Amino acid sequence: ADNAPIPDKIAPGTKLVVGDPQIRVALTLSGELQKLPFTVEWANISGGPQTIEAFRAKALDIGSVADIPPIHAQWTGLDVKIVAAKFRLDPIGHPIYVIGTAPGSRIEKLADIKGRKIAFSPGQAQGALVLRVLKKLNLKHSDVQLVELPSVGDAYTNALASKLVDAAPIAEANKQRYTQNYARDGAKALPHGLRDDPAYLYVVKSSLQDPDKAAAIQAYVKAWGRAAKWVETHPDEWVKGYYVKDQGLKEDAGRFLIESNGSPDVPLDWNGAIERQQETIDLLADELKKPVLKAETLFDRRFESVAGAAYQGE
Amino acid sequence: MADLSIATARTGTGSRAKPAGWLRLPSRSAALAEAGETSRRRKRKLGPGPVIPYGAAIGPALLLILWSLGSATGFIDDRILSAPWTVASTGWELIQDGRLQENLWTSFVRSFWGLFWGIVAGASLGVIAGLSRIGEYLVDGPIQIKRAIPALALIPLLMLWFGIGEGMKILTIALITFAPIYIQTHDGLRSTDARFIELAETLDLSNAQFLRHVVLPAALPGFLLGLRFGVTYSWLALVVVEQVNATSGLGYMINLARTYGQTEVIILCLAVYAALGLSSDWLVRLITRKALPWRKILAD
Amino acid sequence: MADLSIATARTGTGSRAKPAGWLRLPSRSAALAEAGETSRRRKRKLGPGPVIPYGAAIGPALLLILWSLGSATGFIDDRILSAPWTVASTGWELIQDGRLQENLWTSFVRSFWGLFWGIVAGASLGVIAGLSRIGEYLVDGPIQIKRAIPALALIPLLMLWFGIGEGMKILTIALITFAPIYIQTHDGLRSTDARFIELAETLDLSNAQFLRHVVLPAALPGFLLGLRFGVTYSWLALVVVEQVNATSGLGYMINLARTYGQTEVIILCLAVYAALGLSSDWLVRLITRKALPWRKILAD
Amino acid sequence: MAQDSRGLKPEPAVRVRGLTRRYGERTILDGVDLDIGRGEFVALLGRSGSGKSTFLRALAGLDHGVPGSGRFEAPDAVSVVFQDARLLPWKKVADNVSLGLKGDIVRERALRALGEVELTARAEAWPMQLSGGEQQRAALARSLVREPELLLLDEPFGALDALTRLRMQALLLDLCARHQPAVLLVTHDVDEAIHLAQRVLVLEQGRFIVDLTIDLPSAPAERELRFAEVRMQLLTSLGVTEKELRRVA
Amino acid sequence: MAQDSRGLKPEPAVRVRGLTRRYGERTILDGVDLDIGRGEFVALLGRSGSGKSTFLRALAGLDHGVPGSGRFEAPDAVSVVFQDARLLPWKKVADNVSLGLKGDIVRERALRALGEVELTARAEAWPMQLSGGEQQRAALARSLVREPELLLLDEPFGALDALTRLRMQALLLDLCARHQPAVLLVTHDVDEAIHLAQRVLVLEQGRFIVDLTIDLPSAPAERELRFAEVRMQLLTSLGVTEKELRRVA
Ligand SMILES: Nc1ncnc2c1ncn2[C@@H]1O[C@H](COP(=O)(O)OP(=O)(O)OP(=O)(O)O)[C@@H](O)[C@H]1O
Ligand SMILES: Nc1ncnc2c1ncn2[C@@H]1O[C@H](COP(=O)(O)OP(=O)(O)OP(=O)(O)O)[C@@H](O)[C@H]1O
Ligand SMILES: [Mg+2]
Ligand SMILES: [Mg+2]
Repeated sequence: ADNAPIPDKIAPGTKLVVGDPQIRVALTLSGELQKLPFTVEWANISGGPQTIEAFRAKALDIGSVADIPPIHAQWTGLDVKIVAAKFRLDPIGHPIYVIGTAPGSRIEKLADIKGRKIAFSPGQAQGALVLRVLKKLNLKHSDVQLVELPSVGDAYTNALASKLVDAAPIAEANKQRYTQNYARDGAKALPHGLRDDPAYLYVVKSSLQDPDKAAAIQAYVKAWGRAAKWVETHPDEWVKGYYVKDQGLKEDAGRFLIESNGSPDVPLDWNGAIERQQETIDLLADELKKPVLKAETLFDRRFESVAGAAYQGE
Repeated sequence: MADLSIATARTGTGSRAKPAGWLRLPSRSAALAEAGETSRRRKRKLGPGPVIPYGAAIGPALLLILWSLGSATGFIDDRILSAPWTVASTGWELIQDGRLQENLWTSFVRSFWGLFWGIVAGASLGVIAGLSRIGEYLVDGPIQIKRAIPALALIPLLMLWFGIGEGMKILTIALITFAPIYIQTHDGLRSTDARFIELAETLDLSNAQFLRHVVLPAALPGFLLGLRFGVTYSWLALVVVEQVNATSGLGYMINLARTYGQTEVIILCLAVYAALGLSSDWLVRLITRKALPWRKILAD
Repeated sequence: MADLSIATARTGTGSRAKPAGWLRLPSRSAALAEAGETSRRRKRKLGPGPVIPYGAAIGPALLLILWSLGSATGFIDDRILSAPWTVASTGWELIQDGRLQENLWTSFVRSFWGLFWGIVAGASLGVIAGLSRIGEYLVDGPIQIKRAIPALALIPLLMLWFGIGEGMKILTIALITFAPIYIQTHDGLRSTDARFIELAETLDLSNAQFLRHVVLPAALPGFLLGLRFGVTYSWLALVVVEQVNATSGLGYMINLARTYGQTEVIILCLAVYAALGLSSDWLVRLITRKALPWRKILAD
Repeated sequence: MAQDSRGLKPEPAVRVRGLTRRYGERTILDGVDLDIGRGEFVALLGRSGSGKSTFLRALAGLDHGVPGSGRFEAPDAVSVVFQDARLLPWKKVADNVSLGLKGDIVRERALRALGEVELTARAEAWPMQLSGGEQQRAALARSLVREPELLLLDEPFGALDALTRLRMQALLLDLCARHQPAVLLVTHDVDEAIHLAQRVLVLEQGRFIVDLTIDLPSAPAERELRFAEVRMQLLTSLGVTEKELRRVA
Repeated sequence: MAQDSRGLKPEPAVRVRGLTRRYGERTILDGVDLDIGRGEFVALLGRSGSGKSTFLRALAGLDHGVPGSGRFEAPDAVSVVFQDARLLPWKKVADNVSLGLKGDIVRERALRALGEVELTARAEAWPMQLSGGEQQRAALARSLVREPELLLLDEPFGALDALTRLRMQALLLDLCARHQPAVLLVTHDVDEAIHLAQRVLVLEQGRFIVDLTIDLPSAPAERELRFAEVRMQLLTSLGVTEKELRRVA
């Protein structure tokens, strides 16, 4: 059944619970929302642990995450499939994370983190990034001091600001404020030069086995692709409608975020993505002593071109 | 018999050979006269001393002053703890936006219903466990277990059983608030003076009457103390509850502000929390004073 | 005078024209004889009924049985709530690893010291606020504010002021545990019966004696109830505290297991929590019973 | 005052056989036997700490957990005035009196009872606002309003002045005449015991060392003589010596 | 028993002028004046609810918050026996008695005092394990062990049997003879008041309607006569009517 074509027919009354708050706003603003051929119920659930918990509780059909959660989900016995992937056109120039350094830590370049205290949260994307940075710098764990801290909210910028750690990955959402506040004290935001841009939609496999749901998911992925396009082409509406109105940011902060996001890349072909995902799996499996997964199995390639085609307006 | 010389001996002075001379000592009596009304009683030596009007505001006011001073002198880094005026202006903006009221209202409704069900469940389970041994054996252990388990860790289970909607949020708040109310009610019941139970037995009260007239009033002070905890927890629970599938509410606001590192919004939310906590606690204390007019205690 | 016929009228029967006939009615007296010891008192009508040995284990045991049944029949999804045997075998593995004991011990030490300082601070602030109006005005407001602010939100500030070492963890636990102890002690003091305060005044007790002999014993039941909360919170606080720069501890274990979705480890941790919560609560109740021999209450 | 229907009743209201009660090592009641007939008024005297309240509590079935043995039968409709007033502090006086009353004119009955103990004005006060004697009277009202088969009174007049005491005694006698309950009255006032009761018991060392039927003649002179005699007798049995007796008399 | 040193003392121990106390609308004390000399023993009679305890509490400085006016002077070393025994339930009897005592043989003094009220055997009991009379005696011991300048006793013998009562009265008189405190004794027992006190007051409607110096002649016959007279006088002032008086006598 895994290879059977995705059905097209959506029975009336089909309902999807979607944990993708950003796209909800985009679809609302672009007026796509009414056109969805199924009932959508929005859930404000995103991020790894929460979506996995919600999948388990059968409270969610589609989750929006980065590259790590699908791997963890598989490892904990939850069969999930990625149904859409989005990247950034210039991933190195528009990273999601930067390595923030503490004021007065005198870390000038990435290599200076050797021997310093680095915030580390195993199991989160930020944690994986730290591991990949270490690997890139050819450093062993023992070459730095990993300080375990979960990256919730502003925990990392706080830890940096109060000099409890010397370096920590901080999200683009925090970068502007952080440098504004602490650059004068010598704090920096260093690019790590790695790709950290995957954004996936993933679903529980059992949802795909329900033909109505599978068809609805396909319809959603299409809308998702169009929404990405809309966001790209309507930056002003997006800043006002999402960042300012929905998230309560100042307009300039919203603009900064749009800038730093760069342009999206919704590929028609997942080969590169699968390859990079495999690298991540290998690194984590080694690190956490887990079985190596085949990245291939994480993706439902029937959906490979669905989002890309929609994005390109086909 | 009635016309014996009883009525004549009107005051103490009449029956004494020599009336006390002190009223005629000018200095002494003057001193007494001056002291007047105030000197007529001993000062209370023990106990907390007299009530100062609005005294309860002193502590919070002092905190506010320290905070302002610290911010004004730069002693408090405003990147970590925004200045009160920054917070106030942020608050003003958010109010003009309508966002603060909206979020507060959502949260208030959640807290209210959560607390409501928490009270209902806590009080009734407390009564069940307090009044029947079997009830206690069945109820008390599981409640202690529930109480010992971190709320955050319970959320996955609650999501499983009750979905991710409003119902689950209210249920979680109820679960968090009900524990102190249960414990206090239960303890209040069990601490009922045995003398009153004896009395109830000799008055041949039915179980319902016993409950209503003896045990519940006896447990009321404890219940009200539990309510003080419960009310605060109903606010605190928002932070936990509004992490899950919420798009508004105070807890959502604080969580969102944390992801964007909006210090002044975080501090504003904390200030709102403080205000809510203080005022709801004050309200419960007021209720306590009104509800227990029969007590004569140190606090009075 | 002493040899009047007093001593002769020994029992009630002697002074009555016709002694009660009931002893001679065979059926009646037989019934009484049979009933023997047990019939000689009325059954207690009100109150919780007789104590059943190990009755307190009924509730938890029932939970365990339900859990086992649910898991065995597949009614409970074991990806969400692992079966008891899975949890037990996971526990066994972790014990053989030594990980469980290690983490437990780390957490125990943290909880212990946190609780210790929480008790010290809660009880002394409670006494200060309870016994002096000024103390109350200064102390009570800020404490209510602290209590109203989510612990999670406080952590950044605490990290800033006290670093991320052991000290900050213990401090946070202390801050979390001290609130209920403070409130209960304070309330206990303030609820001291005014009659005993009058007594203390007429006995001319010094403030220290008043505190030691009157007010503290009066507040003891409240304090011990607060301790029941405090003890549980000292365990719960671990989840919050061990998020920060911890590499061992029960809270760390559970947080880690959550990020990795290791359900059976989570459930194991919760089981440990339940066991800790139940046993420490039981311990405090035991202490309460021992510490208050002078009470005669419904619970007895 | 003595009712002569006594002795004809086939079954007593209260039957006690071999009642024993111990607190720790101390045996307070040591195999006590007692019958109280229906409508009989018995007074119980005894030294402080001799076990009068313990006996009353046993009869009321309140001494759960106190070790001991023996049998007794007592009616179910018992009403007790405790040695302490034992008003529920959270109920106004009138509500304390009406507590547990059945029927529809509960409040009226409570207020009438309060009127009889001269507390109408304090009906809406909290118990802690009453004087000692007022509390005692409220407790008395609560007990009398119930019309029980057995009335157990533990020093119900101890905190009352002479006049109020006389009135309350009259009230009690009046109630007894109307409803004919069996009464066991603990008192420290020997005169009161003789005046009120048909029989006086003295408890000492766990036993009734005196069980005296009061049969005062009706002729005033003889009556006074006999009264003094009985009084002397009881006082002696309470341990009051000749010298002390002189002061008492 | 009357000491004739009275009247020579230049300054009384207690001076009360125009003392008024109100509860709500009701005026309980209505401009009361009173002097009690050092070493003087005054008994206070009055109807239940007439304000005796209110007066005592005012003298002891315990009526904070009760509205009223007037002035009084009383010594600082006051000792009170409350109408309720008011033992701290969390302290054993001996500790209740020794509470607040200064000096180093505190415990011995407490035990001796307990011995004097015949409670040695109950020294290690909890207050709730005492009988009513035992509680009252423990409270008495606690008060007497303090040797105050002013002793305020609110019905301290109300729950005691005849014998124990006589002994406690003797104990009190003995203590008074030794330490010469001013004593104000509230009692409902008119005989007791006459026997113990040098002066008897009757409180009624907020005023002392009687202030009677007890001057019994020493010749037995005259004494008895005068005693009966005083007794009658006091009872009448308490409102006991002729008919009732007959029963009392
Ligand atoms: N719960 C208890 N534990 C131990 N001893 C007790 C308890 N209750 C009463 N006693 C003791 O038993 C004895 C009898 O007590 P009880 O109350 O029956 O005396 P009583 O005759 O009513 O005396 P009183 O006239 O003083 O009220 C007393 O010595 C008392 O100390
Ligand atoms: N706290 C109070 N509030 C209102 N009224 C009160 C309060 N305390 C006492 N009273 C009333 O004041 C009156 C006098 O009370 P007090 O206790 O002085 O009487 P007493 O003379 O001692 O009577 P008794 O002999 O019954 O003890 C009583 O009627 C009582 O009801
Ligand atoms: Mg008694
Ligand atoms: Mg009084």
